[in-house]
Amino acid sequence: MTGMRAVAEAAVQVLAARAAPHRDEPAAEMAAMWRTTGEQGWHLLAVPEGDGGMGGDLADLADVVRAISAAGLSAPLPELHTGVFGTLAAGRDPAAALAGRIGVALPRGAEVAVPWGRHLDAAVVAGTTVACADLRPAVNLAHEPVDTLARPAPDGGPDPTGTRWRLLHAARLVGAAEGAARRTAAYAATREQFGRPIARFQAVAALVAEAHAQTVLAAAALDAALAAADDGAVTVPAALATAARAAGVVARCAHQVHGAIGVTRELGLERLTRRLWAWRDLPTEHELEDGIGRVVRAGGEALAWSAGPEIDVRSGG
Amino acid sequence: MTGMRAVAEAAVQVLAARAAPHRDEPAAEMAAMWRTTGEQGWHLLAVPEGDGGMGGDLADLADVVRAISAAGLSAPLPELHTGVFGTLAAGRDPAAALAGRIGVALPRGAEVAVPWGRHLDAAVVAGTTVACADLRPAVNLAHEPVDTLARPAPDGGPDPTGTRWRLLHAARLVGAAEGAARRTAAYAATREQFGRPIARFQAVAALVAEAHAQTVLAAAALDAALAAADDGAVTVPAALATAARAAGVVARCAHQVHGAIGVTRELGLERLTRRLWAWRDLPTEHELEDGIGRVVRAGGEALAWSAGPEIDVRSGG
Amino acid sequence: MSGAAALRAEVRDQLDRWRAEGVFTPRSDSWLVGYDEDFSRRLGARGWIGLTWSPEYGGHGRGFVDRFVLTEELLRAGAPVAAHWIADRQIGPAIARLGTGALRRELLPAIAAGEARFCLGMSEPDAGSDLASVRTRARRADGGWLLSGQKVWSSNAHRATHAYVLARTSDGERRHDGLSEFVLDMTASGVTVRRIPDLRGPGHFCEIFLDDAFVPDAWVLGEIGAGWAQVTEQLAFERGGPERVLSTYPLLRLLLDRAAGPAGRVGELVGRLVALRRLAFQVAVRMDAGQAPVAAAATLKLLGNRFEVDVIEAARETLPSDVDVRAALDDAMLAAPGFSLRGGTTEVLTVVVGREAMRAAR
Amino acid sequence: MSGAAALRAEVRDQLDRWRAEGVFTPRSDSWLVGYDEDFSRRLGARGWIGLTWSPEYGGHGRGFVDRFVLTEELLRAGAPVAAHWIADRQIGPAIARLGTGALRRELLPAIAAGEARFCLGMSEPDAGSDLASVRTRARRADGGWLLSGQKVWSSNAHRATHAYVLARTSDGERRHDGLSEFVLDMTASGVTVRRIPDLRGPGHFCEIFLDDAFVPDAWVLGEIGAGWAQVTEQLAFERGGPERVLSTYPLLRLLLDRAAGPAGRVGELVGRLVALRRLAFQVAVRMDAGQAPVAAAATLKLLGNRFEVDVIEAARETLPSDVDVRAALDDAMLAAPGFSLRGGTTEVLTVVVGREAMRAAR
Repeated sequence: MTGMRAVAEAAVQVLAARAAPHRDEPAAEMAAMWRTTGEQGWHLLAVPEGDGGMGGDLADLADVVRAISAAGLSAPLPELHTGVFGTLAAGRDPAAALAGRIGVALPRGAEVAVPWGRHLDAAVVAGTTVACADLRPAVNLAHEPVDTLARPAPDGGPDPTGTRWRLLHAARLVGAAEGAARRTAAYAATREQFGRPIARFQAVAALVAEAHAQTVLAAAALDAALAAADDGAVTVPAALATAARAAGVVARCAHQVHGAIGVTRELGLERLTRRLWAWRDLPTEHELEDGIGRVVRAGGEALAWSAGPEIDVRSGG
Repeated sequence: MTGMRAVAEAAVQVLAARAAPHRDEPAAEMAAMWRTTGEQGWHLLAVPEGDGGMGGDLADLADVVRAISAAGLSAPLPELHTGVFGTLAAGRDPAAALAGRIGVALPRGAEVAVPWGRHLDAAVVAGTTVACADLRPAVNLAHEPVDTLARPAPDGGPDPTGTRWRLLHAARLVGAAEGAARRTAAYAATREQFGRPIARFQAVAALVAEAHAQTVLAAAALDAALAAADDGAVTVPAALATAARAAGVVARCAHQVHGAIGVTRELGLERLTRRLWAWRDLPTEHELEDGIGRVVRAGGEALAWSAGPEIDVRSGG
Repeated sequence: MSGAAALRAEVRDQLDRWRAEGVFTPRSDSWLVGYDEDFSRRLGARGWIGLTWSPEYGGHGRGFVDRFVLTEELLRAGAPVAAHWIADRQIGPAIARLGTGALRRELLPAIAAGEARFCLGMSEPDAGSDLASVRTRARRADGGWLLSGQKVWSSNAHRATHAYVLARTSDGERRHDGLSEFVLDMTASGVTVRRIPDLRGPGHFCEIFLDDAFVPDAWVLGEIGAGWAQVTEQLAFERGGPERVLSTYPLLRLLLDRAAGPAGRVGELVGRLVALRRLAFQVAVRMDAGQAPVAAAATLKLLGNRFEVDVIEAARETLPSDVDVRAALDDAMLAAPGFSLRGGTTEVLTVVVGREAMRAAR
Repeated sequence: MSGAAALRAEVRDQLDRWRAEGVFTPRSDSWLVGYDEDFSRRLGARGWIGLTWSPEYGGHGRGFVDRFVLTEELLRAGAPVAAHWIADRQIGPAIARLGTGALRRELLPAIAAGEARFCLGMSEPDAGSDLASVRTRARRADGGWLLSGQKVWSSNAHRATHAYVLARTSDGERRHDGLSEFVLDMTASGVTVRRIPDLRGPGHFCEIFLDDAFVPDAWVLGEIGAGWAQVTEQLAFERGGPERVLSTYPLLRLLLDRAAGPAGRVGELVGRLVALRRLAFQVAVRMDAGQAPVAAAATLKLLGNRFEVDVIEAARETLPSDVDVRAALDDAMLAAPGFSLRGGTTEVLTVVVGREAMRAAR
């Protein structure tokens, strides 16, 4: 889809403008992000136009998600898109699917976490839909609402909606990691200590390089997942786990390079790193890797190797 | 005990002289190391003079063990000392204990590993003695004999002889790590690339620092274990696990700083790093940490914290 | 029982009681953000501030090993010790070592009572790791010095009674010359403090603006112009203590008492903890022997900071969905960026340790 | 099925058969130490050397993605590909790009048949990471050049038929000027090879002594004096392939098929493997598009080398007492020091990646 960069840039501009008045009121900022996303409907990218969506493919939607988080912004695109995706997959009428405020529910220990749940009517999980009533309100480290339902999670098993959300959540993490890594490289190139730019010290340059390398790897894993978006067993969780690991490393390197000023509200780096810490924890890389490990234990080396890189219509071979 | 440095230096000199003729015949070198240790009897340090030992305390013995491995040499001091220790602890006649060729047996999966087993009559393990017959011969990465007995290991439970060996094996690892770290620092300070000593590059200096820091930490853990030599549950395995982790890091840093020349036989660094790799694997830090973790799971935080640092007659407080 | 062991038992029992009575709530990083003036006065009354100083100045004449044991137990408990920490750890000892008689008499007993609370005026906007480039100036005045300039990243300055200030008294040939150390009364005219909000909220960080703030001659530390050498001596005190290992111990304690997670992961942390505590103990033993083990302290901080972060990662691995652990984990996570920056960055410490390695190998 | 997928299936089936027939035994680091001239000839006969070159010169005119798939399967199998690896990966392509018609006609078909085997003459005793300081000299002679000097760390030189040699043809103002690239017949007079025993035994490392060894003009690569720019172009070829990720894959394969160890540890490795393979694939796609993705290749090698070592550590954690795993583990362990040194040290790569990060952030 052409013009996707323009869509992404516009989304960032609109969201940033709506967030600006609420710098010291995170709850109000998040409510504004919710309203704006609903109004603009970016989450309908990669939903067929015939179903009332905006068309485009999953990579287009992922690009927009990535750009938004790279700017240190929150928006429920992955949740709302997955809600529509899951509802359509269940054979519901497209108009009803798009009209409802439907998100995604994520099994979590004995509970179910529902990102942005307080704004939702319902949430999809493993082929079913749960009503968003009696939520216990909570916010994550990035001040985003992640409410919980006390009801036990449905049984495991393949969950295409969960896989779709994980893929988009990986894009969200990759974007924030890229934003933080980019800021870090730019800061190192300009900030002076001991009479020269700190990037001239190999110890600092190594942190910049590490942050960059991790984002490149996470972006590659996301690219693989976009080419195998249905592989909920290995490729998609691998992309999210890689992004979660990158998030931790990038946040650490970013703060280390920035020094004390990096933690100040004024600088704004913490808008990125708080999101990296929050997002990498639902689920953690450990939970994802444990899942991959179980699958591979059953399928052996042949299964692990079959998640190969050249399954890609765009490059073909 | 005074004069211990002289004992250690003499041991290194004697062993080095006996090893020199066998540079390209590891099996002959090891046999010479066995014979020399038996002749010289350094393993009788920390055995009471009244029992026919050389006297001194455990720290004295550990110092000698450490000096020998720091020089890239192998010698069965920990095994022979533990054999005597275990035999005396079992109430055997001191003269018999000292006369026998007795080592230590280490449970390992379904088998029992017996370092230097081919030279032994028997080996102690968990309060019993096993005969060293029908051994399956094997050598480790450092060319040292580590033969195996097919008989299943005795049941777990406290094993003061195993604890004693682990403590001395930790000293052995600490010594080799110190030797490799020292060589690495010296090489970085003198080797030139890009027109200056490579230590002037922060990336290289960081490797030197890391190797040094790991040896300092491992030496501290050994120091703690010498002050709590009976704590086979936490402090002694912690010392060996810390030394094993240090071994891996130091070997990696050492080779990275030395570049290609570091792997050559001629330089001799590999005499240290091969030993680090061999010794850190029997047992691995993972096996030791798993054991500590189980103990702590049963005893809770209070148990973990009680392995405190100031239990030390020499410093008292 | 040795003196240290008796002290440990005594401190532990008292803290258990206070905790049970609700006097404090355990928290990670409590030596920086656990700010409770009443609690500091309680400790002062118990004799647990200024342990190593002479009784002549309100101290208790005990050794650094004793102070090590005391601080270990305070940190283990996650007790709110931030109000007196800087004074007890490094500025009190600096005053005892370098201060005039008047300064010692006036301030050391007040510190030991938990009444005088210090902040550090070291860093400046363009002098972070590169401390020798401080630009705050002190110029001669009648009976003292007038300080002008800006300090930053000064923790809890907005409620400190006193500040330690490193300032330039002359321009030497070398950047390290011409620096001097001062003790400043925060109520002096010309002192303004602004808080710096951070990712934990209003936060502990402050800026201090100095506009001809007066320091009497008797409040100069040591010699005018010898500030660089003197501040370097603080390093073993600043870097070599157990707070460089135990900042996240309250989170680890929670994990250990839940008995959850892979045994190997828990065992690795506990094994490393044993080693790090012994290393900190060795630093204290050497300080008791009159040494300033700067390189060992740097090694401890380098490895200890790594441990503090690894505890957080272990909590993520072990109990990601436990609500109590989650709150403690989030609290520790927001503290973590500071571990490897404050008191000497990892990069600076690595240089120190690398030099020591090469010195030792010669 | 795409061309790449068909090729993958074909290679996999052939290797499975050869393995079953005992033609080869899998081994880690087989692209460096799996030296088997017969096996290389077998691959040549199958058309699996020189895949990307023009059919005019014995190649097959396929893309880098195809070569990527082929090499992935060879490394996965731990097949003994060392004899032709250097020629196939970088010197063949350099000859195709820069060689004279005569050189191409003479050598490319021989390489593709597995008959011509190359070693690299780059490093010297005082020119390791600092390649621009090479001192081997080439001086003009009738119809060619006479090479004198010493090369070191040249793998398998003692059984190579040809060498690539970087030598100085003039002294420019800058150290990077005046370097030129040559192809040397190892049977030329004045060429002496000495093996360097290493921790794996007699080993693969060699020294090459050059004493007026003759290279005809037709065997000069590209332009005299342009050697530095030309050798830099080799970097994407040298660093960007799957052998920077998969050197220890045969050990991982053993682990995965044993289905042992903590699931999370296995899952972490497999997840990272998926990401690294895609990154290597992206490098191949960009090479097919005519780019020289030097920074991406450096990133791949940096992260891939770390993976190769982590596989060994996982094996230590998972099955320390399994006899088969132990042998494979020890073999891989002795190979490991080379991973982060050969083809650009980690330190050099970090500089490359850091620069790329700052370029991209501008």
